[in-house]
Amino acid sequence: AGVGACLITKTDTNPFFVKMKEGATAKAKELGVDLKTYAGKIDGDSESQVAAIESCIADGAKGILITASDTKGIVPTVKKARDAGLLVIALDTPLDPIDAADATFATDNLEAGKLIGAWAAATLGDKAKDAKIGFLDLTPSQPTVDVLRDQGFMMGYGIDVKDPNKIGDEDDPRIVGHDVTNGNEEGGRKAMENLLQKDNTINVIHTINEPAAVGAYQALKAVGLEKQVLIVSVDGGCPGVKSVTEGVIGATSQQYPLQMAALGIEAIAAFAKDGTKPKPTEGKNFFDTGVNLVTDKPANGVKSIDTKEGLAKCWG
Amino acid sequence: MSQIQEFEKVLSGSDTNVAAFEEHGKSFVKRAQHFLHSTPAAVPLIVLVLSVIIFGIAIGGRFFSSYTLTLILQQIAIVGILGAAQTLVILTAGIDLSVGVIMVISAVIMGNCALTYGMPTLLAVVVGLAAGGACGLLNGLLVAYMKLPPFIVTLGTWNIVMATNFIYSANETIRDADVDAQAPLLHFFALSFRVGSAVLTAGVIAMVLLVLLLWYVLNHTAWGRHVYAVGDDPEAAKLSGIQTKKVLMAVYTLAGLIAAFAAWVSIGRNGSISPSAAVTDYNLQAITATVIGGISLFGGRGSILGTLFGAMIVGVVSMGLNMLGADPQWKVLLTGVLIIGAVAIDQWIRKVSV
Amino acid sequence: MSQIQEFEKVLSGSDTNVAAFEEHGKSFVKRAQHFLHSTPAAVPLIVLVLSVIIFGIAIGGRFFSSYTLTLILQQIAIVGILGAAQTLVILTAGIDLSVGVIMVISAVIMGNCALTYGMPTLLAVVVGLAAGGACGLLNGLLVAYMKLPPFIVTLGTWNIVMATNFIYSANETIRDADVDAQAPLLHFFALSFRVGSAVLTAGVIAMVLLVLLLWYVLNHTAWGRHVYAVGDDPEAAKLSGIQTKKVLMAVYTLAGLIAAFAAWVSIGRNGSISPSAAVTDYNLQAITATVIGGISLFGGRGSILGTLFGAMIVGVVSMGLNMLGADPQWKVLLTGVLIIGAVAIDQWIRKVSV
Amino acid sequence: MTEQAVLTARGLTKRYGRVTALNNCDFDLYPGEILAVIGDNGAGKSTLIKAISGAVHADEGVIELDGKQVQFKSPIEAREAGIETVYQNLALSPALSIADNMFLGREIRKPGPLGSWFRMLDRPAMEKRARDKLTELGLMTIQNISQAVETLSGGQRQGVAVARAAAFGSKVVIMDEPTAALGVKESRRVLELILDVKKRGLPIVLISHNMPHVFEVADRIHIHRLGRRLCVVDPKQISMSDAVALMTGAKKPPEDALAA
Amino acid sequence: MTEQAVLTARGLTKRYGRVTALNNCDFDLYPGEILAVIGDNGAGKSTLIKAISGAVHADEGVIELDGKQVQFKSPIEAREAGIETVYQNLALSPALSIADNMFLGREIRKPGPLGSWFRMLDRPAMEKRARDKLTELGLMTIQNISQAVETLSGGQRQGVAVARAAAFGSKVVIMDEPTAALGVKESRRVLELILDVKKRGLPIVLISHNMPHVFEVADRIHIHRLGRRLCVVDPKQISMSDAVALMTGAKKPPEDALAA
Ligand SMILES: Nc1ncnc2c1ncn2[C@@H]1O[C@H](COP(=O)(O)OP(=O)(O)OP(=O)(O)O)[C@@H](O)[C@H]1O
Ligand SMILES: Nc1ncnc2c1ncn2[C@@H]1O[C@H](COP(=O)(O)OP(=O)(O)OP(=O)(O)O)[C@@H](O)[C@H]1O
Ligand SMILES: OC[C@H]1O[C@](O)(CO)[C@@H](O)[C@@H]1O
Ligand SMILES: [Mg+2]
Ligand SMILES: [Mg+2]
Repeated sequence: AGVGACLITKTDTNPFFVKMKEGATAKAKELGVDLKTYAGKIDGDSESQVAAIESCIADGAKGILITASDTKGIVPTVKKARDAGLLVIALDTPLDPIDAADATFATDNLEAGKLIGAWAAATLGDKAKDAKIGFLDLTPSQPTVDVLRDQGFMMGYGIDVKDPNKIGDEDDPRIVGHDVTNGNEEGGRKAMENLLQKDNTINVIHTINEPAAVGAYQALKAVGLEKQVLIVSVDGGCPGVKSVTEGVIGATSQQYPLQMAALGIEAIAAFAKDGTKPKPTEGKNFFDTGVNLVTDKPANGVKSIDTKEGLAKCWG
Repeated sequence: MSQIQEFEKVLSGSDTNVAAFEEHGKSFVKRAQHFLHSTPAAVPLIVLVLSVIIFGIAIGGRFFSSYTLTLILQQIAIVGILGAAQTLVILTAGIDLSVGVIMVISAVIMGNCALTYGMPTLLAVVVGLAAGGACGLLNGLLVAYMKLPPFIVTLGTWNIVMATNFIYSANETIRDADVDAQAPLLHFFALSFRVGSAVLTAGVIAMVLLVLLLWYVLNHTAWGRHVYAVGDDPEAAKLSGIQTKKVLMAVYTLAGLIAAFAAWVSIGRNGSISPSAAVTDYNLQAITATVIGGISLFGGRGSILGTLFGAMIVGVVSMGLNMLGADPQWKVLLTGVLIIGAVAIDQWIRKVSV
Repeated sequence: MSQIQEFEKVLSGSDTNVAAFEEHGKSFVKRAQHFLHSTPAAVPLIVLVLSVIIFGIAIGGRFFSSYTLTLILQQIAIVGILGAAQTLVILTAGIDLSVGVIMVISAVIMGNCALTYGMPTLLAVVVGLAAGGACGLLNGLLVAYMKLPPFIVTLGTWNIVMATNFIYSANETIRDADVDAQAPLLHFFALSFRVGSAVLTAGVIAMVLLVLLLWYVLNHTAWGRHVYAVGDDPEAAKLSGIQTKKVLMAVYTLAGLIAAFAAWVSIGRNGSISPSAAVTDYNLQAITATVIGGISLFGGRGSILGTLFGAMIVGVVSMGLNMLGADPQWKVLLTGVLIIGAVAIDQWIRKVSV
Repeated sequence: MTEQAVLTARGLTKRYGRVTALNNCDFDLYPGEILAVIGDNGAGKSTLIKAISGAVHADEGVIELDGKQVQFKSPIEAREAGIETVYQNLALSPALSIADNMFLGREIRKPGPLGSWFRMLDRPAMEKRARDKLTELGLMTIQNISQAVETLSGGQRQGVAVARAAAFGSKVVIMDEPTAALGVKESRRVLELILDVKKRGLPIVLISHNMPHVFEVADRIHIHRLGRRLCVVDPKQISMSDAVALMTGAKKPPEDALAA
Repeated sequence: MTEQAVLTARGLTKRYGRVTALNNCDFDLYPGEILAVIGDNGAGKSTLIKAISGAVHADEGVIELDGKQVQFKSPIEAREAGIETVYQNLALSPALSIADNMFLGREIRKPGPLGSWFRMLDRPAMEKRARDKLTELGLMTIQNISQAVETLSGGQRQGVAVARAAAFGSKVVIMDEPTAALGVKESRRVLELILDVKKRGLPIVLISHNMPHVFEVADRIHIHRLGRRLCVVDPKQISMSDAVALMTGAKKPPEDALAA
């Protein structure tokens, strides 16, 4: 038999993970790696991921690629896998602590957040001082991606984040509130409706990802407030970029899941061959797969690409 | 043939009047009790009115704005329709864990038929409805003919339909703008009407009409009575000549069909068609509405109007808490307290009335 | 006093033998039927053995490795224990949607008591168990004394406990290494034993012992019989002198306590203590195990051993599909088919046996 | 008897697990007669009539209605063939009203389009007919015809079930202990009703433990013992004491009893 | 009568919604007697004994046991006070075995530590006593004492319920139509059993629609009509016909009947 490998994603409903799986499957075929895929039922379902890791060990796999739902909670199970001699690589979402995995291939999520935060502030100009901002976050357990993007947005926008490892300890009066979306549309819609009920003069929305942004937009449209609000997001999937073209989303930080997956498979193949482990990007504690801000309304001092280029690079 | 026994001969002179105990006090309270007892939907209605009043006082005029009140209706339209489907099933002492995913897959099918395969939209809707009905039929066959427990059957079909949904759709969301451009009829239930200062969507109206229709069917047709009888005591129903299997088949199929109808309404509400809506726990919400509405999980008791009120109670409470600015977790906590509270009041009123 | 009626006088000469119909054919099939009929746990056991054999053939030797088989046991330990709690409740014709979150909050409490408040670990465990028991007690009070439907009560407490869990813990995960350093006793159930080439954890052994203990209590003590009687026909149970309220109270409290015990086992399994485990649908898994194990959702019927086998069936099937490399969605689909299939076989065997 | 039987059964056998409830049992019902079936508790009487009326399936044996072999798969089929049964456990739906129960499965619809198109029930008509029927049977000790059956006393429920069978039977009426829970007055009414039904030309099977009643109304008595027909006797030619002695095993049946 | 009553009730009233099941009803039971309660269906007999035995709560009225006012909140309390009741709906748990049912709530535990520490049931002992009791009562037409009650015939179930009450009653035994579903032989046994219980000095309340039986065993007859006690009569001084006439309203009670 060839080299065994596992890909464990948070869900297999989010197009991001669907693409990641496609990328990994294609690369695995190319390199003759025998890939098995697993997924949680919903974002936040860590128990399924634990069981998946155990199955991979039982199955004699050489390595595991994982996007962890509970970035702290999964650590001991990851340790079991590493102790059993498997290479464990975190994709997209760093573990907490980040060195609990052998390597991390991910977007620089803090940077992704800073980009959209800075863009929003620059776009609003003078009005940025008295904006009403809502945050549509991920899950109650505040996994690393969630914290990095949320706090990154604040840094980019110019809000005092207090503890950068914690969402919700800020006291800036411009913040209307935080709510969780589970990273899907329905959750995005509910959370948006909740925030609107708190304050319907909201005019800036940070969303954890594009499915949540789509849900938020539906909620706004239903009450005719879609024009008043600036939505920013992270992902850069093809539908998301189209939404930027249409003005539904103002700007989005594009990430590259196919690359994460392909690199991950290659790393496992290499590790199986001679035990080499992947190296992080210079000056960072993870391998940065890159991020680009996509918008058709570039703002001063914030580097971005337009939607044409975004569409050329998009996934899904 | 032997003779009639001596002591039975006196019976010819016995009292032939209908027993007529004196009716006791006709006070207002007694009348109210009797009314509540004989009108199962009245209790959730009262709870509903009470919660509107309480939140109205706590929040003030903003809560009574037609905007807020109609928004609540819009928010519960889907759960209300699914709750109606659930009610039919629960009345037969069953449960349907699959209505939520049947709705999602039906929406995906309607969308794909209209947009990907380019069918005329009306045909696409019919295909979607048929798909939902077929899922329900499968549930019905397994429950009625294989005699499997409904909980397990629909837990099974829930998994099956959910997976089929993701595999079939490859998780591709159909965008709002595309639906609008190519198959606007799918957005039919987003149509909104202004009645005075209130804004009603076609979806909300459809929910209310559907519940009224089902109420009529359940209470004023033979089939409706059979649904109650089957849930009440299936053995007795069978012995007294009801075709229990056919009734069960019809109920589950109808539940699937209604779920598919909810799909059409949900496309109107969500704009886009997203397979990943399958992960939302619509079932639990529909069951909650049903049970808060006073439908007994043991079958045969309750009024479908109660389900409508049950859905509204949940909607009012969650909107009210939002407007009071409750933190998400505190909201979850209070929702829990309120679920229990609503049913406790219900039970209390019923007890008084016996 | 009048005389005894004439025709009754002959009775003195009547047959006083116990009616003794001839026993019909004692063929092997008949005996097997009788055995299956009178041994409710036998059917899930057979299904379990069949699934092990099928996957064994499909996967080959790897599946029979002691590592794999004991891993399955480790994976189901928590669901098995929660299933035992669920079984008690379902036997009384109730349902407990809150066992999963009770487990999570109990684990968080144990962790915080031991690590944050610096209590002796044993005391921390006791506090955690007490917390679980208290949640169960609340359910019991509401079900037994307020007479609220269990589904709604535990749906409510589920929300309440879940929110309390997040608010209380501020979502802070307690790390594996810290537990090991400061309160290793919390990891007690991670202890593993080698029996031949199989590796058993203390958690797995605890699950099996717990189920055996409960089996004894349910079948060989008065209280156990009362649990069955209450679920079977609560009105009859009450009239025949069972303190139904106390039985219900005890059952729900015990379910909470067992859930808290599952918490301790889960700390051993997961290493760290994570409040966000509350989103996992442990309840549905526990209910699935219970029902596949042949416990009737209408109460009063089934053996708790069946629940153990039910949990194992689910574990074997999902591990087997994993090892066959099934795609996650296909796995969900097949799980659905298998849930229905397992119960269909069960029903079929039962039918043959009547 | 040379007349052709309305309903016959031969060799019926029914086993429940290890219990043999019917053991190669025969049965004959002739036109226009009242056939009483008597026997100890657990002798298999209820199982016999359940087998005949489609409520359980015999493991072996054949049943003929009007000389044609029948095999009812459910009580509905038997009912459609004209066999109406009052089961020992009554078969009423507790939460439904008295009127709804009486018309279960054969509801009356409103005349005109309301009925044919909207399939609307004619509640007033059903309630009126139900009330008439109960009054006719003197069972109208009930205050409110739209009351749920679960609020009735045991005897009142029995009355509803009997009235239903009497009102709808067209070929055979079977009653499994119809007066067990009834008072003196109400029992009397049921007996009169049975005689009424007989006058309408319908044969009746009456299972009862009340010997005076059995001997008063029965034309023939089927004595059931240990799962089979022990013998058939003529109440005009046998004393109650002898019948009871046979039924309880205190006495052996005479050779010719089966021909009675 | 000058002797003090064991059980008395005064002014009991119980309403169900708009139905008044008990309407200012009185009741007296004297030591060692068999008191029959007769009345039409729906007259309120079952409600009366339910109110006395704690199964329902009267809206008004007082109950005294041995001259002390009591208020049973549940059947258990009545049972602990020595009042054992056979309810009309039997109160058996269908899925449990006959033996389990008979000992429900008063199980026998194994002797020694197995019983006291591990609280283990003594199944063999319970089954033996159950079998003895049923055999003694001649109700042992049952093949297997560990059979579930749901597999029994109606009459067999009745037998189990009666045997249970007779075996455990210590102060008063109440039976609501205990022979309604029983065969001739089995009814006879129950009557003998009632007389046995009386010999043990226990007073018995017997609700029955079977007049010959009532007149055979009763010391006094409480005639119930329209939710209240119409009168109490002495079976030795009144004919069955008169009792039936009173109970059904065909005749008015004599002035002095209440003193009987
Ligand atoms: N569903 C069942 N499962 C198992 N055994 C049964 C079932 N129904 C009846 N039996 C058994 O079959 C035998 C005959 O029962 P049946 O009810 O026909 O008696 P019966 O003559 O009607 O008695 P009764 O006069 O008490 O009503 C009994 O021994 C009973 O225990
Ligand atoms: N739970 C209840 N709800 C409503 N009405 C009831 C209830 N129980 C009894 N009743 C009514 O109370 C009256 C008396 O009923 P009860 O059962 O006491 O009569 P009974 O004398 O025992 O009759 P039977 O001889 O038929 O058993 C009846 O009219 C009955 O309909
Ligand atoms: O659900 C959160 C997840 O969603 C994504 O943004 C993709 O849509 C991921 O990068 C992130 O981990
Ligand atoms: Mg019978
Ligand atoms: Mg009664």
